[in-house]
Amino acid sequence: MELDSLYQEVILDHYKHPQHKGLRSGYSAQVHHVNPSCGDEITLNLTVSDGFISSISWDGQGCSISQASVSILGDLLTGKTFSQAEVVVNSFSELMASKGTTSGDPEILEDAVAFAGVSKFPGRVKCALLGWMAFKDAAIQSQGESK
Amino acid sequence: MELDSLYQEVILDHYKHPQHKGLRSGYSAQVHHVNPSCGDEITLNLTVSDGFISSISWDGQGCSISQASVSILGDLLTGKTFSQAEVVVNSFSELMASKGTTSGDPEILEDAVAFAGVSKFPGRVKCALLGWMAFKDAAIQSQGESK
Amino acid sequence: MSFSVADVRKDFPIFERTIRDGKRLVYLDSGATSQKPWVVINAESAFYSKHNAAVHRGAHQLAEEATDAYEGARAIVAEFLGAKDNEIIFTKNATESLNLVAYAMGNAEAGNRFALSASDSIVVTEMEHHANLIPWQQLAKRTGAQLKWFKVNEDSRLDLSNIEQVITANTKIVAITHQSNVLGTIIPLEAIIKRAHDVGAVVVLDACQSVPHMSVNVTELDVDFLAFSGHKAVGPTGVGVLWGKSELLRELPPFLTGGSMVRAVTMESATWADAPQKFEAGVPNMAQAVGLGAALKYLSNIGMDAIAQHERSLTGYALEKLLKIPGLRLVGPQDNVARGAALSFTINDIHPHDVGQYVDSQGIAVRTGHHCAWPLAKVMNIPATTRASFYLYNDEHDVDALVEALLGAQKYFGKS
Amino acid sequence: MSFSVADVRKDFPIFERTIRDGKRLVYLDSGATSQKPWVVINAESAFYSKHNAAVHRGAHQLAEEATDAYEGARAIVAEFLGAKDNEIIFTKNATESLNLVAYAMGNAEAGNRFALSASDSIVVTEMEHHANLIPWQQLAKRTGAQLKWFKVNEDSRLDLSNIEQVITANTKIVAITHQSNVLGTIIPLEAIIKRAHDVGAVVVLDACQSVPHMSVNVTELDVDFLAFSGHKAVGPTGVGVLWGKSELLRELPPFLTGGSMVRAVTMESATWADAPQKFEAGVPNMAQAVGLGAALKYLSNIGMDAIAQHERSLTGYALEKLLKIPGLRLVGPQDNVARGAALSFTINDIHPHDVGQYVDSQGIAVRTGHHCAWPLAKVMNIPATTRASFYLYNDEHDVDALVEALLGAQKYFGKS
Ligand SMILES: Cc1ncc(COP(=O)(O)O)c(C=O)c1O
Ligand SMILES: Cc1ncc(COP(=O)(O)O)c(C=O)c1O
Repeated sequence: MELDSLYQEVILDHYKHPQHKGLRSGYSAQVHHVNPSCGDEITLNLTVSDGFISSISWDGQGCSISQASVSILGDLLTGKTFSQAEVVVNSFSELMASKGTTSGDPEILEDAVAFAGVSKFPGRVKCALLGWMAFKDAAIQSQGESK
Repeated sequence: MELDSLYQEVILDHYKHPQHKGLRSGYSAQVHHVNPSCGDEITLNLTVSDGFISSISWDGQGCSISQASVSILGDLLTGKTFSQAEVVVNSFSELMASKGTTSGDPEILEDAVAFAGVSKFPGRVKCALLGWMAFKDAAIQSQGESK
Repeated sequence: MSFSVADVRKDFPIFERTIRDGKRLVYLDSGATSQKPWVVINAESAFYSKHNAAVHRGAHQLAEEATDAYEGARAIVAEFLGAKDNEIIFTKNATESLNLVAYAMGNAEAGNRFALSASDSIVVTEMEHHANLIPWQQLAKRTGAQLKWFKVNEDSRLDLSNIEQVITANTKIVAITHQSNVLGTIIPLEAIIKRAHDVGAVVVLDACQSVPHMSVNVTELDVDFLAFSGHKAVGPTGVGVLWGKSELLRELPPFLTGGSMVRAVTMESATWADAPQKFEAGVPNMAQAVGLGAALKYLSNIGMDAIAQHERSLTGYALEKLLKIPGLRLVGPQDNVARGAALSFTINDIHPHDVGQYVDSQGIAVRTGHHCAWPLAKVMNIPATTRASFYLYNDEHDVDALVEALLGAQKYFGKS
Repeated sequence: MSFSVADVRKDFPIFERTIRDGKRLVYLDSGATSQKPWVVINAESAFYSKHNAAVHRGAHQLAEEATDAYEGARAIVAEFLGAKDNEIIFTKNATESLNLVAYAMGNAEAGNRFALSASDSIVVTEMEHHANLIPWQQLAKRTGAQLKWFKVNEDSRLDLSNIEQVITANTKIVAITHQSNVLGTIIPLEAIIKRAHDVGAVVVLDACQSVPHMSVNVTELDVDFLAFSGHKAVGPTGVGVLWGKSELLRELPPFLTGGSMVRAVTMESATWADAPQKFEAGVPNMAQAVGLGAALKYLSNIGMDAIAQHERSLTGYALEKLLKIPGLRLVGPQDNVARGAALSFTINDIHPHDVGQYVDSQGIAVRTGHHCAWPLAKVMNIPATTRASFYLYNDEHDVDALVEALLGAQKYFGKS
């Protein structure tokens, strides 16, 4: 069933048990993003120490795809440097733009390859990207400050 | 040929030899009308004495239909009272709105029945009416003043 | 006074196709846009293939035929609304119709009855679609006028208890929806129109969700302006209507300027033609207007009362079935009184996007989100809902399919 | 690099019909609106009958397909113009495109680069169509800015000798036609664009008469905004395009407000989505945009250079034939240099309306009047002209038929 290629087990798991949810204080940057077509919102806090992403936390409301996506993002990017994180973010963005033509690089994306199916549903790509766009913004903010 | 039902002999005659053309002074009312869709213009002078339309003169530029129509109008309405003129104007307006379904009342319209064919060409009805609308306006103006 | 849905569906080619690997199309998104019958599609095609030319402009046979077709469509719309021909303005959609009124009023100079100043107010409601809210916000901002609004009750109706405080002697415009596209609520207009007219305000009715679904007669209603979209009334995309009382259209300044809307033009300035030409600049959406004429004729032949009746009984059936689903919360009037056939709801805490996706996998098209009425969503404290909206081509099978799919979604997302 | 007109005519269903009792249709009014090939008519029909749904809104298969079709059309337009996808805004016609720019600039607040004040000027030309003149008159009136213009020469070209005095440091906008719809004159843009950019002004190009007839690449031209109408480019009615440089679209405030163009909305105010959505309020003219995509693909397949070449040689032939008619006065460039395929003329003192009517009786469609360029008519001191305009489906037979009919008109009205 095509629906299952969208709602992979991993995605539904993260949706039911979201990681890094609940905003932590002491952040380096805080951003708030909205998906205007559906009203979904996310607030994301990013903490940086010694050039590493030491913590990502978030809160918000949204569909399973957007919630699971930011949950996995937290898993993937915590502990990375910004340039390491950038590789992951770019790889994820490419996967989302692929319209189902690639399955994603598991070396880089790990669990996030589960989102490959989302790229076949153009209406949902924005959902999957919501948290990632918020992260991008927060990264720019916190790097700007540290300069 | 359908074209001949539009360009009746009478119309072409009046077009080639327009009557009442050249503005006369000493008028009771002067009006200027424009047909915005083609840029045709007419200035019409109306002189009233003792309740009778004693003179109609005009100048302007326009197509054969508009020129012939105001030329015939001058012939028809000069010497009439306003209420007599109104009967003719209404009858002509009705003929123009008839889309070719009537041939016009020759008792009232005399030579102007030649315009029956124009009513089949919706693009030209405005041309035929240009002088008549100007006359209507001038009549209202001069009656307003005489009150 | 009734019709066969099966016969109606045969008029709409889209129902010949299937969805998601062979499933029957259950189209419950007519609130966003309706499907189109062959007569409408063919009317547009016939215009292009047989009579296409620029209206009002050429002195040739095609131009005459095109003008007849276009003006004939205007006459059909006028008759459909109980209006005069020269009161009908073709726009591209209802959004443009509403912007037209707001911008044109903004163009009014001191002395014109529509000129607004900081002491004036504009009244809307909390349940407006963005199209009947933001243009007025912007007009208020440009002129300094105050924007006021009626609130929405617990029971999804307008709170009119403070009507004397909301619509006051300073009110110039009351812009209001006829039927909420989210709640389905039909607004009782009489008291609002009376109060507005008593204080000398004009009433602008957003009839996007009413004109396609029930008989709306502008003369009986006695509103001042009315807007609707062709594409929600089985008509083509790219055409909307603004109706206005002729004495008001006479005073209203133009909006879009350009060809065919002028009386005379110099390099420095221009004067305007009479309505409706004054409001139709440029080569118009001729084929779409002709298609809209065919659409309204199609609806009239079936009968607007029969359509309203059909939707009412289908809504009754759907309300009964939906309200039985555990965890479903209907957002909007719970009874079948003064409400249209748009049903918004939430299910447990499954996000509407996920609900929509699941029912889509079953061949069912619904809409999810804030439905372009974001302030209403905030008032109701629900970021998004799922909306099913019905039209003449829907029947009880469609409702049954929806209910079954919703139960399936609950299972899929672990809520049952 | 060439094509068969006979084959092209088979693509256009209207040529299967006859005019005025069985006469062959000679359509010489493409300057007003072009005819449509089957591929365009069928693209619209297919959208309605197979994929119709509101774009960007629904989470269902039809909505996805409709969005793909609509955004696919945007990509086709972008490629056709050498632009980026998100620089293409769908409007209802070029008139709306030009009004959009003018109104949106009027909405700019102090600090925005488009904000105009009494010390600024807007530059147009004497040969503008009303659609590229009146919106700027109105903007000037609203903001106090000064309207200035280039004059037209004896030889129907723009007088650019005083370019330094017309475009000055105070100039904010230069709005100019690419090709006159009356004279056929093609404007040499390079010097104007250079001067405008040197003083920091933006150039708005009215490309209504160029985009359908020759290859126009916005990146190579380096204009800032460009407008054209679909219906003159073998596309549907009810769709036009505004292209703008993305960095300018970012700063330009919105025009029409409503659904789908917002970022966030409260009862008091709203913020805007990015371009192009910011400029496309409401449910768009989806089927028409898709039809326009099909139209531009059709033209590209034939080749814009081949079309331009064909029109050039046809214009050469027509010029030669027409200038031989005694009493005919060509209004516009007399030679075939930097001119398009629109030929305006007078014959003796026969009124153009009568000329048009006579040639219509022979099955020939031309246009008569001031062609929505009234100030130009006054400059040329001719209240009206007859205009024949050619396109890819015209050939030398059409020119011959026109010449014969003009000689017939002279006889009929006693001028020969
Ligand atoms: C040069 C020019 N500009 C603007 C327009 C206006 O185009 P539309 O009427 O399609 O908006 C036209 C055509 O009528 C034109 O020829
Ligand atoms: C109540 C209401 N008003 C206005 C609109 C805007 O209509 P359109 O998008 O066709 O301009 C809609 C539909 O989207 C609506 O439902």
